[in-house]
Amino acid sequence: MSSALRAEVGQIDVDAIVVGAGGAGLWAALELAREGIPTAVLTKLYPTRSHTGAAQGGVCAALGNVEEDHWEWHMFDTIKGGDYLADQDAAEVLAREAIPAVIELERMGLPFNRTSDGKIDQRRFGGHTRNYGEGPVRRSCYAADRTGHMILQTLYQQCIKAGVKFYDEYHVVDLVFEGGEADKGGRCSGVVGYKIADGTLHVFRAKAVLLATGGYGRAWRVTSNAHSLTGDGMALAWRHGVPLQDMEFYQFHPTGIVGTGILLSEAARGEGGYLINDAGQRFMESYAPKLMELAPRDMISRAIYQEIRAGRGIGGKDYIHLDVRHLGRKVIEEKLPDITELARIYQGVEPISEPVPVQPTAHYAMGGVPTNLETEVLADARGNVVPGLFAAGEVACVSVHGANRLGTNSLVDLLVFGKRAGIRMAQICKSTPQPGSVQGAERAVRDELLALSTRPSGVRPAEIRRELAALMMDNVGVYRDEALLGAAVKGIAKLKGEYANVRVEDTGSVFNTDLLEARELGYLLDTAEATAVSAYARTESRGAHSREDFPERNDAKFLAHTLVWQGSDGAPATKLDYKPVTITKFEPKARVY
Amino acid sequence: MSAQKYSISGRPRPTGSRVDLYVWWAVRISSLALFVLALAHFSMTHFVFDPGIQSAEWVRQTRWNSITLRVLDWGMLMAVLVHGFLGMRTVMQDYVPSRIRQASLIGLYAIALLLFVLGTQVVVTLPMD
Amino acid sequence: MTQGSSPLASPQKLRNYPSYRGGEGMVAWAFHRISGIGVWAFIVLHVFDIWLIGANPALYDALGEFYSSAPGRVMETLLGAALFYHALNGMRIVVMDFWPALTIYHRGLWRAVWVTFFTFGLPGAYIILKPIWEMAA
Amino acid sequence: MASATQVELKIQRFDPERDSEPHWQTLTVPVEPMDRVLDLLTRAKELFDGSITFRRSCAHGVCGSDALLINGRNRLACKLRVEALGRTITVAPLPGLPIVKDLVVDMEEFFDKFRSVQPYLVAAPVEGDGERIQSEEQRDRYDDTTKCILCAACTTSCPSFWAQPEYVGPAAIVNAHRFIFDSRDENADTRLDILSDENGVWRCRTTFNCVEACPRGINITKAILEVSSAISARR
Ligand SMILES: Cc1cc2nc3c(=O)[nH]c(=O)nc-3n(C[C@H](O)[C@H](O)[C@H](O)COP(=O)(O)OP(=O)(O)OC[C@H]3O[C@@H](n4cnc5c(N)ncnc54)[C@H](O)[C@@H]3O)c2cc1C
Ligand code: HEM
Ligand code: SF4
Ligand code: F3S
Ligand code: FES
Repeated sequence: MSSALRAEVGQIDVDAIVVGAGGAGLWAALELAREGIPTAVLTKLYPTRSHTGAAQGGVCAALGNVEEDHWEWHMFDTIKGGDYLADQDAAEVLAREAIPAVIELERMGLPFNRTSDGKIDQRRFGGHTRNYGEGPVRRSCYAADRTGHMILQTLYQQCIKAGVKFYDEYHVVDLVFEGGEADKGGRCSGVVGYKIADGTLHVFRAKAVLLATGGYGRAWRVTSNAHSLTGDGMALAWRHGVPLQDMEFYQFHPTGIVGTGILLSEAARGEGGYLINDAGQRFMESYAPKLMELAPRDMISRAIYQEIRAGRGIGGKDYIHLDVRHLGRKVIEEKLPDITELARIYQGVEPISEPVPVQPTAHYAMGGVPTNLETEVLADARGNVVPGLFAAGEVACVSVHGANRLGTNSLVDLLVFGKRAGIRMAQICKSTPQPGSVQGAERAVRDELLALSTRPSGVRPAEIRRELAALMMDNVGVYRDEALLGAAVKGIAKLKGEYANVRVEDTGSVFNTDLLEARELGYLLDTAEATAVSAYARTESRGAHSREDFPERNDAKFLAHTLVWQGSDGAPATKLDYKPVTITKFEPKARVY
Repeated sequence: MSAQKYSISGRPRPTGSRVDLYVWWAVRISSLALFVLALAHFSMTHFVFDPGIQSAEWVRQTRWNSITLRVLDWGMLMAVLVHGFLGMRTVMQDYVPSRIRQASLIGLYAIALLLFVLGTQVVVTLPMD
Repeated sequence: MTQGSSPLASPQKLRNYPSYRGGEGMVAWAFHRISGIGVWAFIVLHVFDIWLIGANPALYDALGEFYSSAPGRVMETLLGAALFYHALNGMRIVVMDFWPALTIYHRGLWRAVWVTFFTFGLPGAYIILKPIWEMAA
Repeated sequence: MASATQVELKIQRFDPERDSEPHWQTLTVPVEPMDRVLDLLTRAKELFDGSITFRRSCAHGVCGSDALLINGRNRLACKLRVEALGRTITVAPLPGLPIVKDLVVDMEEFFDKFRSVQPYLVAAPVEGDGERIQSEEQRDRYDDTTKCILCAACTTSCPSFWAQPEYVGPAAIVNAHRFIFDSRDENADTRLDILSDENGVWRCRTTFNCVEACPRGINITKAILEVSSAISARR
């Protein structure tokens, strides 16, 4: 009988471990390499296949290459865009350090588009303004419509140059703690990796472990996220007593391809595309008369839902039209080539002559593993850190995005905090002794994986995944209320019960994707639970979290970050706490555009 | 410095050899020569004169009764030896298993040498009228 | 430096590849290679038979009989076709080698090769083959 | 959407722990109007056989995970509409690389070759705190080859690579080209050295399978010929 796991166990000692090789993980690895810290980068995909490569729009930094700009303006936009939930010290770091980070990327070789005098070119992007909201500003640095791709490639190239040691297609299946779990003052001392190619477990010991595993958009049915974005880092930390922060804030991008959710970038509206309902009206005029189609993402997504609910979706169905026909063939083909291609391939629609059906698509997690400005993971609302554990990128919540992220700010987040993570980890590695032996640390997860792969009968993971995705889409989507969220919490608990009986068909040890997908489903259930529970408890509307039963923002009670802990022994999560928002420069105001 | 290393990974260190560069040029240049010479030769032997009349005697008395034509034909032989055999070298590098590749290539070059000798001999020694 | 490779991976067999559905470029290459080898094989023979003019004229003439016979003429036609295609496509390659920007027109160039091939090749074939039915008649 | 039709999906299967040779499995899979081959594979895995193994991630043609041999051509499964393929769809792993399992090939050699061309900017540190200056024309010079997502569709469609797996292959040359023609880079000479031996650019026979297979529409053959011209142009 073959088994999904081989008996032999690898033991690897390094100083630092980076889990995930997207933008955040790669930059951290690069900093560690520069400091000469022995580092292992583990990634379940080849690095160049990380989802950072999907980002098209650009990366904002107040370089002022084409018009006047200041990092304070960028900071303000970030905070206002986030409905004042962003920590302002963090937003300041983001806006300030974006500038040297982008310059450094250029020096690493990133092929930015250029101005006529040879500098990095910049263009407009939703929500980024001049002089504290006066009008749009050219702040987004870009490389054609492949900025994320170029960031990912450039960082990977530099890692090769620096001799970074990669463990490609190693699936991290557990974190190792010594001295108790995170909520009991324990220290993270390593990770357990499952080598996909041959089914062996490897225990990695290190002084510092970075989670850079990206988001969990696959919890929703209609999503712009890759199949691999299953919240692994968040769930693993959660299972070891780390709280998750602000999970109720999940961004829906207004223009996803109907059914699949593949993203049609904001550029379509930036170039002047309209959103049209069944009656042929540009309905945004009744929601954001000034900015129309360029209002922030959360607002447009809500408007689309309102239309659909009022029966004004196209043909009464659950989508509306994105119309670019009036822009003319030339603009469409030259400025929006990727969008045109996506619509043609994935929807069979010709944007030059037909309107494109779109609907909001699950896109980005504002919440995640709480960290301080040095990317150290926090154990509680008082700011105590979990020794040895770090997080950066979409998996983390610093929080710079607050309740709603602005376009391009995610890439900035990766760069700034990925770099900070590497620098901080290098310091820690130099001043800390190696943790104690991690021998046998793989036992718990080995048992879990064996249980998954040897169960003779049970439910297929795909069924649970489908139900979860539908539940999250219907109940934890753009609009929420007590009834929907209550049902979601219950429904997730039920699915978790079924998950305990899930059955994997592939019993081999070589490239067992069946087993790993089942494992990932467990992570999705955890992150979905954290999301639903946090959303249920937040009885206000702010940014992407929109409660119909509580339509107003409530600063008196909820100008605070949610922290939620996993329930013990498989019980639903009930432990929540709130942490005040750091306010330095900008007092919360009503958010009008 | 890592920048100085050729391959951080498993790919064998490139030899930095320029042989294949020269081969590439030789094939291109000889192909230009052949385009003229070989096509002219074929036209001559098939369209200008019918193969039916081209006996050994005819070749000696008519075709090769001119130094120029002999030199041109010999030049074509040289071009073919360069082009055809370097071309075959490429084909063999592709399909002959590495165990016997070296030996086969030596065999190929031996044939080329033989053709050089035979061809040159007949061009030089065949008496003219 | 990575650690990902699989010890059990199984190499694929060369014999599966001809089923790849390549485009014009692949067909052009395959023809070029086959015609090149064919012409090469003929030329090895041909240099040898030319050598016979000096060494053994009688044998050469016997061979010449064959060249002008019906099967010989068919073979000559094929040889001419191979050489002519190879020459034209060879020029197509050389042109792209020296002007890489022309690669976007590689299909057009290939079509031009065939147009030229048939424009000159068909009359040529007629001239070579004509004696066969003249002989028969 | 109604699942009006179904197609025959022929998948090449190989489990190294059971099989000595790959074999074919044929499944009748329901299709929906906008399905791509990746949807079909996913559905087959979910409905019929969880052990069907393939790589995938982004699902919209930007990560390069799911390049496969589909109906005789290398294509990204997530970018190829089922509609365009007829009633029978044949899916096999990329040709020329060792098969790990089913549709998954061992990519290590491929990435080794990529790394061997020094695919990273090498340049002296810059003074001051601004960016390097590069004109729009200088940037356009290498724009095309920056698009590569390392999917391996090109290299594994190349007859020269099938014949000689030592051939560095179009993907690696594309990535070398990206730096050789970047005005900021100072290492072009070394890369040209690396690519000038028997397994470098000279193995390209301008077959154009690579160009035809590239999901990013890169003119790979042009890039290769530009590199070989650069090699022959230097002293
Ligand atoms: C379609 C799309 C377009 C976008 N466009 C923009 C944009 O224009 N501008 C912008 O700012 N943002 C954009 N975003 C958001 C942004 O791209 C992402 O938030 C960001 O790239 C996340 O980067 P990351 O480094 O955190 O993680 P990712 O790039 O997602 O990488 C995750 C890494 O973790 C690894 N990993 C995950 N789990 C495990 C595990 N268990 N074991 C080992 N490794 C693991 C993966 O292999 C991968 O290497 C976009 C997002 C999408 C989906
Ligand atoms: C008549 C004019 C000819 C021209 C213009 C020509 C041109 C070329 C060119 C450009 C190549 C290189 C192909 C590549 O690199 O992909 C080539 C290859 C080759 N040629 Fe010729 N050639 C000619 C005649 C001949 C003749 C007479 C022979 C036979 C002796 C021949 C045999 C070959 C062979 C064997 C190859 C290698 C094929 C391959 O690599 O696929 N060629 N030719
Ligand atoms: S050049 Fe094209 S086909 Fe080749 S690896 Fe890159 S993206 Fe894939
Ligand atoms: S398929 Fe191969 S031969 Fe050259 S043109 Fe492409 S690399
Ligand atoms: S899944 Fe990413 S390219 Fe197809």
